Amino acid sequence: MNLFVSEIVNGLVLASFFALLAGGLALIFGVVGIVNFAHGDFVMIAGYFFYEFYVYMHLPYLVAIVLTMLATAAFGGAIYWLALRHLIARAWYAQLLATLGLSILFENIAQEIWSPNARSVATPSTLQTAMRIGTVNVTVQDLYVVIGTIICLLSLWLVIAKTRWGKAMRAVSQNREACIVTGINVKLVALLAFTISTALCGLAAALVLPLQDVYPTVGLAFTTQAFVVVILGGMGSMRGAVVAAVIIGLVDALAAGYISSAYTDAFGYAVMILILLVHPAGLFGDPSQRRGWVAL
Amino acid sequence: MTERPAHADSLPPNERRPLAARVGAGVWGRPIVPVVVIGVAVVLPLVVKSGFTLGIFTDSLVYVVLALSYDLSVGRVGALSLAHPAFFGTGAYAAAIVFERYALPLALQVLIAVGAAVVLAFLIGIPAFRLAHLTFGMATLGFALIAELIAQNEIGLTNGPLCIAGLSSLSSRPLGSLGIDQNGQQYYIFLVIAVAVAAFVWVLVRSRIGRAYIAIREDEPMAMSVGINPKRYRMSAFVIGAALAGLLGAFYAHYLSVVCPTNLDISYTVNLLVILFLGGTGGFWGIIAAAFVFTAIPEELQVAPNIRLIAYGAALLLGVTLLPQGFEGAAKNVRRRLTRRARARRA
Amino acid sequence: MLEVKGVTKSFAGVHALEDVELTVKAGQFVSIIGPNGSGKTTLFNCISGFLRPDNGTITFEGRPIAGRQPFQIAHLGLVRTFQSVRLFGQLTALENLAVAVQQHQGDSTLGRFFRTRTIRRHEAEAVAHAEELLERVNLEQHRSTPAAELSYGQRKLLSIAAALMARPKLVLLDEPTAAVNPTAILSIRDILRELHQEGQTILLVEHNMQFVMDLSEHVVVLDAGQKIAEGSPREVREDKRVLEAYLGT
Amino acid sequence: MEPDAVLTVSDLHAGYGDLDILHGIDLTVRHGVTTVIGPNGAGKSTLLKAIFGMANTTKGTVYLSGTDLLRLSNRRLLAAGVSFVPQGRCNFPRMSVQENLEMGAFTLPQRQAREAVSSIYDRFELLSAKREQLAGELSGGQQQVLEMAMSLVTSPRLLLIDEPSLGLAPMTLKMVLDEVKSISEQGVTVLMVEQNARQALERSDWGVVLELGRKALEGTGPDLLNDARLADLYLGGAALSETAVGDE
Repeated sequence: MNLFVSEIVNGLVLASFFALLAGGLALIFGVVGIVNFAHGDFVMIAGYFFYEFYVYMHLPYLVAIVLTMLATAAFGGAIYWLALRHLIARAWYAQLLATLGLSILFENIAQEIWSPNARSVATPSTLQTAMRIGTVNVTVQDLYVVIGTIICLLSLWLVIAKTRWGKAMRAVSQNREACIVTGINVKLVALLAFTISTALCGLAAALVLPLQDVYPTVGLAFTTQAFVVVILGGMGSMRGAVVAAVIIGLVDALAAGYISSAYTDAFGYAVMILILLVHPAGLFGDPSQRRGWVAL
Repeated sequence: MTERPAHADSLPPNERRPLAARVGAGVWGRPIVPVVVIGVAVVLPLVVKSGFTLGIFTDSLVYVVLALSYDLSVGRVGALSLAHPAFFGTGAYAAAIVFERYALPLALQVLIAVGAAVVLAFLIGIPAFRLAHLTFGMATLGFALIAELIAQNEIGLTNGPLCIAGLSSLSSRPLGSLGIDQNGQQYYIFLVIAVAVAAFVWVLVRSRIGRAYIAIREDEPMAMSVGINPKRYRMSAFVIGAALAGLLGAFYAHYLSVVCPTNLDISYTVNLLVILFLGGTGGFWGIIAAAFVFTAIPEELQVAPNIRLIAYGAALLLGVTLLPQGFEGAAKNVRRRLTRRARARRA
Repeated sequence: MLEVKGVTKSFAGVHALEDVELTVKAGQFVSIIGPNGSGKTTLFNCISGFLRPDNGTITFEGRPIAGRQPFQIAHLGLVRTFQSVRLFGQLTALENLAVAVQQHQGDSTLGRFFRTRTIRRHEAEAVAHAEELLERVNLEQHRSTPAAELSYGQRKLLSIAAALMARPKLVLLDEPTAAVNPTAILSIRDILRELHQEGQTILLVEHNMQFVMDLSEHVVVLDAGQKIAEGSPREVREDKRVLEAYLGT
Repeated sequence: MEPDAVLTVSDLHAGYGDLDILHGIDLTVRHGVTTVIGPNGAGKSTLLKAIFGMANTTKGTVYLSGTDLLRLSNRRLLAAGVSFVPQGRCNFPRMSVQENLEMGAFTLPQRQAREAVSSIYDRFELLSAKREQLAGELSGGQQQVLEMAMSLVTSPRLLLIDEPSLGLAPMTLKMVLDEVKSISEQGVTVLMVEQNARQALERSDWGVVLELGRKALEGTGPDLLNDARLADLYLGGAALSETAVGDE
């Protein structure tokens, strides 16, 4: 029972991380219309930003988190405007390859700048304090991750549901042609969505960094995990991404606890493949989407 | 309903198509290019004395085979699988395991390696082909990752991260008696494999099967309406590609004399995607050229691995953004534009 | 030869086809006409296996075909063309025809690869047949031209030839004149007439009335998913309901 | 330019990519409803798209009482008083009616947008009752009305509508076309493309028939409906132009 509860806690921490990653990825796919295979690398870079702000510059923890989000968002927006927006009208596999190239580029430039060695961040000791909830130890850090994620996703939801530009993002994801005739600035909305999505990467990195080392090649693993979650949730569905993040987070944690930690990733994939065989478009996806293969 | 027909420009007929493209003409077409290429490849070891450089060319040949077999699935039928290294690695492991445990001869090892790769291809393909586009890619990636985890963790079978070592290396007595050293012998063995696989792919894609591949890739509804079963052909391209990769894996195991979980690694996929998409998916010479360019040149220049990868990444990003059809497509476009201009000048 | 009975198909609650009946006898030239959105293409897609009707039966030479896969239906000898030209652009005109004959012979896969003698004979026959068809559609001088480089009208002709490659018992032609220039329309008309005179059974969906009235023996009129009239071209043209369907009521 | 002309199109050539679809259209749109009809492939939709800058225009001019429209971005077009309701569904199906109207007012300043949306509710009672409903859950006819309403939020002088009746049942069709008519009676000039020629022409002040990218006929609605050449064009009797296939 103890093991079970503590694995649930681990699962929720993992799920929070996945939700931030996959929520951003789904936003890019839904609003911008790009399959972004460099998504995890933005998290990796954000990790280094956080390291610079927090460890190197000794900024206060919360300040470092906010600065990381801002820096990653600015960086993401710049990359989008320079390179990625040219991919919008292209086929999904061309987008996948180009962003894979971007990912390789980031990975190796990061290696040049920060060396291939893993860096870890020691969080303030107050965060490492363990609290006993019932019979299980939960660190303040765990709570921070889960609560920080919930606050962030709720405020994002508010923005998307209530504000003018948030509504415009939904509009772009639902009907691009209609946006053009109503005069919505589709290019700007896409830039906004990409920037928000990379800000989420920044938060994900800053929250999770103390639990996970950062090194240049870690991005690809983040990307594939984010894709597993987004595909399971249904491409482009933020709601689906959050639900799928919880499913995959819990499955990974429970599998690691009860079956084998060596195969953790495999269980996530297995769950994704099994669910896809029943719901080929994912849990909240649009099943009317056309089947397509690479055609050059 | 759109009022726009799909395509309405009309170009003057191009009568100077290579013979091989015509139905009923010889399969081999103009023999000059392959003869020259094979000729150069055969005399190479006589010129290149450095074992290091020869090793690089051997590696390039390995990539030629991997890329051509991978392209059957990606370029020919348009199924962007991300699991190709799993077949290569499975072939290598299958050969290594039966060699280590039962000391079977090489021919049997190769057969078993191919068999193992084919079985795995069906295991992956049957569920994965029920999905489409990106989901298909991610599902195959998932299987590839699971295969790598098995290689890492099933220590009883694979020795895990300690690898299976001590495989006999490849050599050929007849070549040895000609005074060709170990490096040269291995080079020639892979040259034979590469030529054989390239010839196989060349014949396959020009057979009726290959035409069916093009048909389902270019237009699945049209292909179905002339009686082609797309699922069957797509699966066949996937499985044939896996078989070729498995075959290569068996030889590769003996070439390195050690098989490790990294032989199944996704980093192969990244290299292969660079080769395929910059060489031109669904092509032939473009892919072969790209396999050499992207393997031999960085090795020969001894570029630091991450500088090389920076170049790869930039090439992939810029290449896909700027050259939608790869080198071969770009070359074709230039050629077409030149002939059109020449024609205009004549007129 | 082809019998469509009570076929109904709806998309998201809207009836695209409602209880449609249609019969094509061997050797007949039947056309389906109707204003935009009347369900002509939906009916075609149901017959050729690209859509599964919600209700009703479709039999071809006595065999039920509703719900079968398109390639299975093609094997039975019922081959269609598409409204927008679908060809394999990279392949030459001749190769496009060769692809079309793909599956209609019981060749083994291995045989196809190794090009056994039987295969070579079959391929030679297929090439001969393809040459013959190219000549028919006046494309013989373009045999080695990639389909993408042909003009639109030429590609339409080629796609009709591709459908004929399999020696189908019944061809379904989906708007062969759409977006084709007037001269090409005339040559398409002549080719179809000749084919029909040789006994080919043809089912046509078409917007160009002149073309339909010229060629067909029997015309079926659809409006809003329902059959509103049928008969000879003259009868249909004089039918008040038909004009109303086109101009609105 | 004629004094009462709202929109003047002269010698308009347009298409997509290398493909030309319109081969020189001259057209004067006056107050009221002008309907463009013609067989498939005649270039009707392309005409509207070209006016709204969504097709590739190679030659010709389009003036809205003195303003050259061809140089304007879509936001400028909206500001100049042109709105466009393209063919097919043109709303945001998973957003509420209210939100859809807000999106229609996207180019307006916030305060003005709020006022515009509330005046739309006064105008369309049907929508007022369904503010919170998702657009995708409305019936086809209601969605069409919503789309027209979205384009009216910016108070245009000229409304371009492409096939409002597409996929609608006969009763709904009448309702939608009546709505178009009443929009024009409130002072908005309407240029409409419509398949359902009779229904549309009965409600139009002027009708234009396109064929293969050229203007084949024009006249008042009733005149066109009684013109034998119109029926021929659709049902292929005697040739209207040299392009039809010759009779036996």
